[in-house]
Amino acid sequence: MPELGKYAIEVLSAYAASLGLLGVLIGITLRRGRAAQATLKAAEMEAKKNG
Amino acid sequence: MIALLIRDLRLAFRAGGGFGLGLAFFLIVTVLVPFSVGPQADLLSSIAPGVLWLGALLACLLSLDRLLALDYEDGTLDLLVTAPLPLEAALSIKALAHWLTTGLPLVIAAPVLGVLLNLPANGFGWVVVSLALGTPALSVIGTFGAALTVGIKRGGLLMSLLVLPLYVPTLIFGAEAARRGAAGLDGTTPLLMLAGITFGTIALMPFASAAVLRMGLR
Amino acid sequence: MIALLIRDLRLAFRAGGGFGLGLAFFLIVTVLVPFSVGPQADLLSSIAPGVLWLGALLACLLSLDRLLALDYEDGTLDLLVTAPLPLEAALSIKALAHWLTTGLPLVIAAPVLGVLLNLPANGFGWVVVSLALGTPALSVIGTFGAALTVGIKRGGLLMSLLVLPLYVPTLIFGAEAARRGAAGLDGTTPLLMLAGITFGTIALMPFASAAVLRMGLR
Amino acid sequence: MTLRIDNLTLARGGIPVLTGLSFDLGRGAALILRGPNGAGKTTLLRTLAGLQPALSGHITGGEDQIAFAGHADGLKAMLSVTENLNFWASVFGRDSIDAALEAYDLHALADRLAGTLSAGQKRRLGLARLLVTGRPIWVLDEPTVSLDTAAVQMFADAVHAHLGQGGSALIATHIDLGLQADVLDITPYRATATTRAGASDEAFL
Amino acid sequence: MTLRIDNLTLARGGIPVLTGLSFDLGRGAALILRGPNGAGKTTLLRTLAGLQPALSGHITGGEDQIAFAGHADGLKAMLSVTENLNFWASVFGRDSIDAALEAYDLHALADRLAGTLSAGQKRRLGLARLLVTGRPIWVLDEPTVSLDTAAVQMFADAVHAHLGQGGSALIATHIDLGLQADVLDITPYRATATTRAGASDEAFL
Amino acid sequence: MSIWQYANPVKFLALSSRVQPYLWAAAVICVTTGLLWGFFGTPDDARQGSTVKIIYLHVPAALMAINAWFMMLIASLIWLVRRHHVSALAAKAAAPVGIVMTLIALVTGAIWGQPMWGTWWAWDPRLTSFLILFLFYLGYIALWEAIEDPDTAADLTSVLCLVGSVFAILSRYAVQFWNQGLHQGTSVPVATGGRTVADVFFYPLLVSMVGFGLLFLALVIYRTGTEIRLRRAAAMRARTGRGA
Ligand code: HEM
Ligand SMILES: Nc1ncnc2c1ncn2[C@@H]1O[C@H](COP(=O)(O)OP(=O)(O)OP(=O)(O)O)[C@@H](O)[C@H]1O
Ligand SMILES: Nc1ncnc2c1ncn2[C@@H]1O[C@H](COP(=O)(O)OP(=O)(O)OP(=O)(O)O)[C@@H](O)[C@H]1O
Ligand SMILES: [Mg+2]
Ligand SMILES: [Mg+2]
Repeated sequence: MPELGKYAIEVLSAYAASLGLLGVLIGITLRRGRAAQATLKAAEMEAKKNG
Repeated sequence: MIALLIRDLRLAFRAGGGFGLGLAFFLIVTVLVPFSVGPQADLLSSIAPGVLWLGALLACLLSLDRLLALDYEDGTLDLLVTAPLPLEAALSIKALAHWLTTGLPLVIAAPVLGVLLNLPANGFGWVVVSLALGTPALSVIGTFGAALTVGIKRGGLLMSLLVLPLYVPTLIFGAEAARRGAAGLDGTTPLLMLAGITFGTIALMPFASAAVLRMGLR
Repeated sequence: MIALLIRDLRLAFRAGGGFGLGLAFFLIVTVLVPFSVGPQADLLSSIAPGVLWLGALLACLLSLDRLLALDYEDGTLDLLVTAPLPLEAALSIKALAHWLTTGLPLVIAAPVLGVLLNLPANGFGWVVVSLALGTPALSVIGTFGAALTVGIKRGGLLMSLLVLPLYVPTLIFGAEAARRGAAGLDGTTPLLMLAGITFGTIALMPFASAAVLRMGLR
Repeated sequence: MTLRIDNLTLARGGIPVLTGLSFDLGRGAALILRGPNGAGKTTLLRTLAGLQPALSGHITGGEDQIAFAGHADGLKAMLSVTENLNFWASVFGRDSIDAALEAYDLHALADRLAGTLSAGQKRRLGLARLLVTGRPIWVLDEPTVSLDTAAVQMFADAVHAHLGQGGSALIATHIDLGLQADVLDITPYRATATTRAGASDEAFL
Repeated sequence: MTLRIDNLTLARGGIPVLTGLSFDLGRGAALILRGPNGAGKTTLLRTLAGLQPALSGHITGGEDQIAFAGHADGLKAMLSVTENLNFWASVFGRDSIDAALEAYDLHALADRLAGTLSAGQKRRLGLARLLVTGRPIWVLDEPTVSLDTAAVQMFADAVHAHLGQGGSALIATHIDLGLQADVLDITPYRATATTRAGASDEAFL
Repeated sequence: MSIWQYANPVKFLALSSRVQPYLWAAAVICVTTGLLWGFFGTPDDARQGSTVKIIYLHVPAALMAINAWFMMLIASLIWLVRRHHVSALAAKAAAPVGIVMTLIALVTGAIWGQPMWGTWWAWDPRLTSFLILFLFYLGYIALWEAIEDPDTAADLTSVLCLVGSVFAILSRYAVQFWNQGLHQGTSVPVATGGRTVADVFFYPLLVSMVGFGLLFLALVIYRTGTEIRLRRAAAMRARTGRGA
């Protein structure tokens, strides 16, 4: 851990906030992506079944 | 009862349903203020509590017109009035749904917007508390206004006109509490008044709204 | 063409038509400002030009949702699109009608409300001129926003969200001119910029609005 | 429950429209209202549903018994067919919507948003709503507008079944529904210029 | 002017609804469109009126010749009957509305606000609007909804007169209008699950 | 063989699933090295102390926030002119990424402002125009959400993006006219090549900037794939599920 001096709170919170925001974005993206893949698979099965 | 609440919330979250739009409007009003009055930090910080209250009030006001008008247009209101549900309860539920989708997000967003307006540090708590106490009154009074103008095509602006004077006491006490807090003074008295208004309106307004709605549908 | 203008004006003057409501909203916002920021005269007079501009902008914005939505709901818009009238022209006419019933009254009322806010004496002329130059742009840009959201049920608040950032340049130059004027400085530069924006939007926006409307009606 | 209308006078826009109207509607009976445009059918049905007051006369037996369906269907464009029906079912304290979906053949459309239905499909959904109210007296204003012949038949069957369970129906229409029912022509009850009977502007005459 | 429809494919909500539709509509001819609910009649009429694009196929002879009347009447509740008609007359460059008032017996209602008319009276006014457009091709979506028999007769007469002057009419309806006209049932043209033909979601299949 | 062939959604899915693993790997590597290097491997600035470390988040995010809008503008133009679904969906997919980048720039800037300028926020032109950009993103996303028909939504949002860009530039000048700012100017001017940042800070910053760019690309491609899958599923459902 580098010595951050009197600005430790600022620097750390900037990193935490940014990484948090990125994490939320990536999380939502992946979750929606998985859901879409599942939906599509279901739809494709259905289409195959119905000819 | 719960079905109505769930439906209203669900509609609000659907596309075009308006959740978050009140919030967006609040954000935009606060952003426009510096453009209009100028960017000086001390000027902004002295008007910040007032601007936040005014912005929240306008955001509430503007989202009122979807409270009943949509249900009126597609005939839902006619059917609700004839349904086995006391109209007073139905309107209270609708006001609650309105507060959950509009007032509550405003309360949560207010501190962030306070930063934009250089709100003094000790003002944050007061602004949040006064908004949390005051916005339910805005929703309940607004329901009355919406019921009053329900039969009128695009009554939106007329409704604003009718509701705004009713909002004045809430605004005065709310903004006063926030201003005193921001200035480092004690805002308890206006806050108590505000609480009185909120509980009073929650208890009584639904009856007025239901009466007015029954007349308007005739 | 003229028939459309006359019809829109006539509708505005009929009951529930909304003439005067923009004005009333303007009045109420200006009246609420002292309640929310507090009654100190010098504070008020320093924010007066900005508040007048912001109030005018919000009043314009709120009356936008009757610009096209009513015509959409009752099917008039479908018929107008198929009528032998260029849609661009029809939309320009509608924007003109909107300005005549909303913007113009605001320009006329602004000095009166300026008195309520302790607007400095040399600010009156600047406020009126900047509003007169700027409000047409607000109507034209607003028509674009209304066309963009025409198919969306109660797009009102969404429209505000879309239109407000588009209003920013107009507001900045308009309020800046008024503020400089009120402070006894020369506001010619921002006024010229404002005029540029107004004429530019009048010339170009109707095409965008018509394109967007055709897409939305599909 | 018999719905009893006794010497009713109705107004619209403050002007008397119908006067001296009396009839009974018993269990298991249907009554078709007829009359030219502007005769006052809509006004009558809205009054019975409790949406507007009568100028004079009595209505008994209707309290909390009536399911009304007017020109507007009370559907939310942004809710699906099932969500719409479920909402009304729970407002009226019911829990199953299957019978309603079945009666109007809505299963295939069950997950579609109501806003994307065609005019006739919307109407079918609007009529299906009646089945989830569980109310005995149906008061319907031009229910078969936009319906094709197959759907009109579904409607007729639904009304038959409803009457068979002891319900009753009052239906205003201009076209033939293929229902066995009494017909009431309201033309003779139209108010003339001299009718006053408590109109809201009577005091000024 | 003959309206010629050639191998048209239409979509609603991005999904093909009708496909391979061709017909001609000559001067003086009327054509009744039939088909069950959801078949695509409204979609077809709106496309002909130019309100939405076709997926493929050609429409010729319709440009600026068509007067459209859909489910909504395009009336302003706060304008009177004459004001409403006068507005549309001047939009279409006409100046007399007497013939229109006459044809639908609206003289008695001329000064009433459109918002206070009954459902059938409103519809009469909506149909009267067609007479002030002066356009030769009428494209009508369920025009007789809410009309009583007398008003349906007025409509039939108006259509006859229009055809007699060399106009033509395309009418979607579920009920019998008492008109002498060819009938086109669009059921055979309904798109099947495999139809693609440039649907907006075709690229995704 | 033209590039437009990848405008076919299904082809796009196939291709993107092949490049994605590399892209993600590269993005993660660059972002982590850039940030770790910046955080642990650089000295404090004489004047700003340890707060310089914020630059490795702030500048790349600010850069990508603008670039994302620019990309949306181009994608919108392609959609309007050539009607390739992938470009419309890519614009839709980019907007939330852009708004998050804007938010990161705003938040880190605000946190940085507190020690440097003694205030979280100032109505500086640069900051203000970022706030306006944020509003444009918000409106754009809200419009996409509000319209059901996907093609209409693509059309309308594209026009909004175009008109919005013009007004964004106008606002930028208006804001500059309105208030002279505190914020420092561009110190890595791409055009001239000269720069004012010392090398110790510059190299990790560069890596981080590249990383954010790659991350943006990876996210947009992945999200575009998601949108395509959803459209495809809806299209198939619509075909199989249709009836009276
Ligand atoms: C909320 C506030 C802020 C926002 C929205 C913001 C926005 C931006 C933007 C858009 C850039 C990229 C400009 C470019 O590359 O040309 C940038 C760069 C930069 N910002 Fe900020 N900023 C904010 C606050 C701050 C603060 C408080 C500081 C520190 C005192 C700061 C320091 C910098 C530095 C050093 C750069 C790099 C400039 C360069 O090398 O190009 N910013 N900022
Ligand atoms: N505000 C008003 N002022 C005057 N007359 C009115 C007003 N509102 C409605 N009317 C008239 O009241 C009468 C009754 O209307 P109502 O809608 O009940 O008729 P209806 O029998 O349902 O006709 P339709 O078959 O056309 O639906 C009509 O003649 C109508 O013109
Ligand atoms: N957004 C949408 N998504 C999917 N299908 C849709 C959408 N909108 C409409 N449809 C379907 O398109 C078909 C055509 O509708 P259209 O309104 O043209 O039918 P119609 O023949 O006019 O029916 P009606 O007689 O009931 O008026 C219907 O089956 C309808 O359910
Ligand atoms: Mg009726
Ligand atoms: Mg139809």
